[in-house]
Amino acid sequence: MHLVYPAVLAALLFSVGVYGVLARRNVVLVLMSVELMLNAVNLNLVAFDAWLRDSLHAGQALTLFTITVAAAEIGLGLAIVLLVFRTRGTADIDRLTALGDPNEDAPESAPEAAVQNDRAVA
Amino acid sequence: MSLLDTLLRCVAVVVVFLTFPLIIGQTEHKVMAHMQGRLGPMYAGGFHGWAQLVADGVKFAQKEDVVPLDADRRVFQLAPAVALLPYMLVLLVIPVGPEGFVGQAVDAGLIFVLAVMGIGVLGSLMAGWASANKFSLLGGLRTAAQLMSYELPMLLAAASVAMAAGTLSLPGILGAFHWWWVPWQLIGAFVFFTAGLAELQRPPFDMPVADSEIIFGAYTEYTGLRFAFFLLSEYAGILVISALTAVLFLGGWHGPMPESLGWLWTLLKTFALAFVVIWLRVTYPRLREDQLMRFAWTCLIPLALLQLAITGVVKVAIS
Amino acid sequence: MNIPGSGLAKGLAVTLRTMTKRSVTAQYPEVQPELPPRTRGVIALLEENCTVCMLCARECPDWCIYIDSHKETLPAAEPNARARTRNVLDRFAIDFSLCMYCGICIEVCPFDALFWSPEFEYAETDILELTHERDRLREWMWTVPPPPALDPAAEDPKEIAMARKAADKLAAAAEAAAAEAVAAGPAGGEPA
Amino acid sequence: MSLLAAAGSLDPAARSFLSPTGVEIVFLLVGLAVLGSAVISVTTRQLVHAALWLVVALGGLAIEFLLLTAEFVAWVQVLIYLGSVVVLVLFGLMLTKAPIGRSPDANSGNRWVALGVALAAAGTLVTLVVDAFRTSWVDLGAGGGSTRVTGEYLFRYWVLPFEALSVLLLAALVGAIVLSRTGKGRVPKPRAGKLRAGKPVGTNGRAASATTARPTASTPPVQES
Repeated sequence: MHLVYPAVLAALLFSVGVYGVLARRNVVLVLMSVELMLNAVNLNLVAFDAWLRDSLHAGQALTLFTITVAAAEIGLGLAIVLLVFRTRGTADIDRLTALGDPNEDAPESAPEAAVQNDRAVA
Repeated sequence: MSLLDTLLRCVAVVVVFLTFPLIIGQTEHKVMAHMQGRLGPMYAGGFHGWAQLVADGVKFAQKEDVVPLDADRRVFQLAPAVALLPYMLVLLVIPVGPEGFVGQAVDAGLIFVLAVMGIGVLGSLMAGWASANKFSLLGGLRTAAQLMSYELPMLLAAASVAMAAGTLSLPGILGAFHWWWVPWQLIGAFVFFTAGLAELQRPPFDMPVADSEIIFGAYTEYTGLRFAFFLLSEYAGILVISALTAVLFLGGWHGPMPESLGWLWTLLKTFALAFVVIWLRVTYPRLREDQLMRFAWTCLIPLALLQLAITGVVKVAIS
Repeated sequence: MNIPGSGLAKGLAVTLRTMTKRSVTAQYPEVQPELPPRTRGVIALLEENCTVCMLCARECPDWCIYIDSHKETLPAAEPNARARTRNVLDRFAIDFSLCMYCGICIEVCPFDALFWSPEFEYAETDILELTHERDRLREWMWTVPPPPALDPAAEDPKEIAMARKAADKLAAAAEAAAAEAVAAGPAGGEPA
Repeated sequence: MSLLAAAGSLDPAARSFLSPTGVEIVFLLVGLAVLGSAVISVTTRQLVHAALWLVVALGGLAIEFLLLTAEFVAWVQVLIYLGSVVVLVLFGLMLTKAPIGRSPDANSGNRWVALGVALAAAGTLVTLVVDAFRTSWVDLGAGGGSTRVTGEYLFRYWVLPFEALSVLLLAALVGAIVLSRTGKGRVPKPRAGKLRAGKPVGTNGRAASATTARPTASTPPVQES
C-alpha cells in the first residue's frame, strides 16, 4: 500500500479535528474533536510502524498508549465538564471566561482561551 | 477457506442467531411459569405452546411502527439494529467444537468479543436519547452508567482466563483448558457471569428497564418489529454470555465423550447457563440503582482483581 | 451458622423446588374441573315431579321463578267417579340474572322437582338470555349427580327408622305370641 | 489476511497510483467514509448526531488499522473508543441536556477563521506528506500486529512506559472521582438555566451553599435541574 494514503487521510482527519476544536462552542463537542485529532495521530503511528517494519513496534505501542491516554483524558475531561455544568449551568466554552483577563475579555478571543484551558486539562 | 465455506459458516451463524434466542425465550416462558406455579403458554402450536414466540413475532410484525412526533427519527429507527448486530458478530467467533467448528477464528477473539459487545450499548443509548421521553432518557443514562461499571470486572475476569491460557484466541483458550481450571477460575467465572448479566440488563440487574418505575427504559416508545429487535437482542445476549462463559470458564467442548461430540457439550453448557440466567431472573428482586453500583465497584472488581492475583500466583507456581 | 449467601441459595432452592412440582394452573376449557359433590351450579327441574304448587315461586326471595300453568280436566276413570282436574305446567323459567343461588326453592319443593346441578357454563352475552326456560332446566337434570351415599355410621332416615321400629315391634309381638302359645300348650294339656 | 500478504509481495513496477491493489481500494473507500463522517461530526448542529457520526469515524479507523495489519490495535480501538469513550461522550451530552434537533449555539462565531486555519493546516500537511512520501511503499506482512507480536514488544521493550501508564490511569481515576464527588455542603447543588450575572466565580460556590443553608434569605433558593 502506498504510504501516502494513510498519511493523507491522517492529515485531513487532523485538520477536521482542528476545525472542530476551533469552531465548536460546546465543550463536549470540543472534546470529541480532540479525539479526532488523536485518532489521526494514531493512524499515522500505525501506518509508519507498518512502513518502517520496526522491530520494537514503537508505532503500535505508542498507539496503544495514546488510546489509553485518550480514555483517561476523556474521563477526566467529562468529569470537569459535568462539574462546570453543575456549577455554571452551561457547557458553552465562550461563556467560561472567568479566568481570563477582564481587560482583554473580548468575545473573539474567548474560544481560543477556553480551548487552551481545555488542552491544558487534556 | 473457500468462498462456499465462508458462505456456509455465515449462513449457519445467522440461523443460530435467529433460532437459538427463540429457544431460550421459549424456555424462559416455560421455566419462569413453572417456577411460579403456572403453566405458561399452552395454545400456540398445539404441544405446550411451542410456537408462542413465532406467534409473538407475527403479532409484532402486524403492529404499527410508531415513531413519536418529537423523536429524532433517524436515530430512533436505527437504534434497534445497532443493538442487535453486535451480538451476531460475536456469535461468529465463538467456537462450538474442536478443529475449526467456529464461524471465524479471530486471533484476538476475546478482545474482539468484548469490544463488539460494548457497541451494543450504543443502541440502548441511542434509543433512550432519541425517544423524546424522559423515562427513555433515564433508562438510557442508567444503561450507560451500568454498562460502564460492569464492563471493567467483566474485562478483568476475562483477562484472568487469557492469562491462564496465555492466548486471547478463543479456540486457543479451549485448547489449553484442563479440568482443574474450573475451580481455579471459579471466582472469575462468577464475576464474568454476573457482570454479563448486568451488561444484558437482565434481572436482578434490570434497573435500566425497570418497568415498575421507568416503564421500559430506553425501549418505552418502541412498537412492533423494532421492539421485537430489542427483545431479540436481549435473548441473543443471553445466548452470547452463556456461550462465552461456557467457553471461557467451563471448558466449552471438553467433556467425557469423544471429541467429535464436543459441540454437544458446548451446547449443553450454554443452555445450562441460559437456564441459570432465567432462574436468577425468577428468584431475585431487582437491585436498586445505588446497590447496583456498589455491587460492581466494591464487590465484583475486588473479586476480579483477587482472581487475577490467584491466576498469576498459580501460573508462576506451575511454570 | 449464617453463611453469607445462604439466603440467596435458599431463594434459588425455592424456585427450583416450585418448578419440579405440579403447577396449579387449571386448564379449564380443555380439562373440566373436578367439582366437589353438592356443587351449586344451576337449578335443574324434573318436570314430571312438578305439580305447580307454586311453593318455590312464592318462597323465592328475589322472585326469579316464573311459572305458568292451566288446569286440565281428566275424564273420570270409573263410571261413578268424578272427573278430576290436574295442573299442567305451561312455563317454568328461572331468571339466573336474579337468582342468588340460595337454594330455598330446592328445599321447599315437596315433590323433589328441583335439584342442584353442578353445571356452570351457562354464560350468555345478553342478560335477558339468562332467563332459562323449562326445556333447558330439564336438560340440566341429566347433569345432576346421584345423591351421595349415606355414611355407613349415620342414623337411618326417619321413615326407615320408623318402619324398622314398627317391624321390630310386630316381630316382637309375634314372638311374644308364639312364646305364649308354646307356654300355654303344655299348661292347657295338663289339665286336659 | 492472505490478501494483505499478497498485496505486500507485489513487485515495485506495479506500484502505480493508477492501478491500486484491492487493499488500497478498500482503504480509500473506508477512508472516504471516515473523513465524511468526521466532517459531519464537526459540522452538524445536532449534538448527539455529532457523537454518533464520531462512532462511524472511529469504527472506520478501526477497519483502517485492520487493513494496516495492526489487528490488536484495531480491536483495542473498538473496545476503548467505541465501547467506552463514545459512551462516555454520549453520557456527557445527555447529562448536559443535549436537545433533540438542532442547537443554535453549537458553533461559535469564529467559524470562518476556524475553517481558514483548518484548510491551511490541511493544505500544508497534505502537500508536505504527499511530497515526502510519494514513492514510499508499505509492505504489509501478515501478523505484524497479532496478539503474540503485540504482547512480545509491549512486555519486552515497553514495560516501563506501560507501567507508567497504569499510574497515569490510576491518577485519572482518582482525579475523576474527586472531581465528580459532591462533598457535603461544599459543592453547590446542581442548577439549570443561566449564569448568575455579575457574580465572580470564586464566590459562586459559597454563595450557592449559603442560599441552600438559609432558604429564608432574600436570595431565591437555587433551582434544581
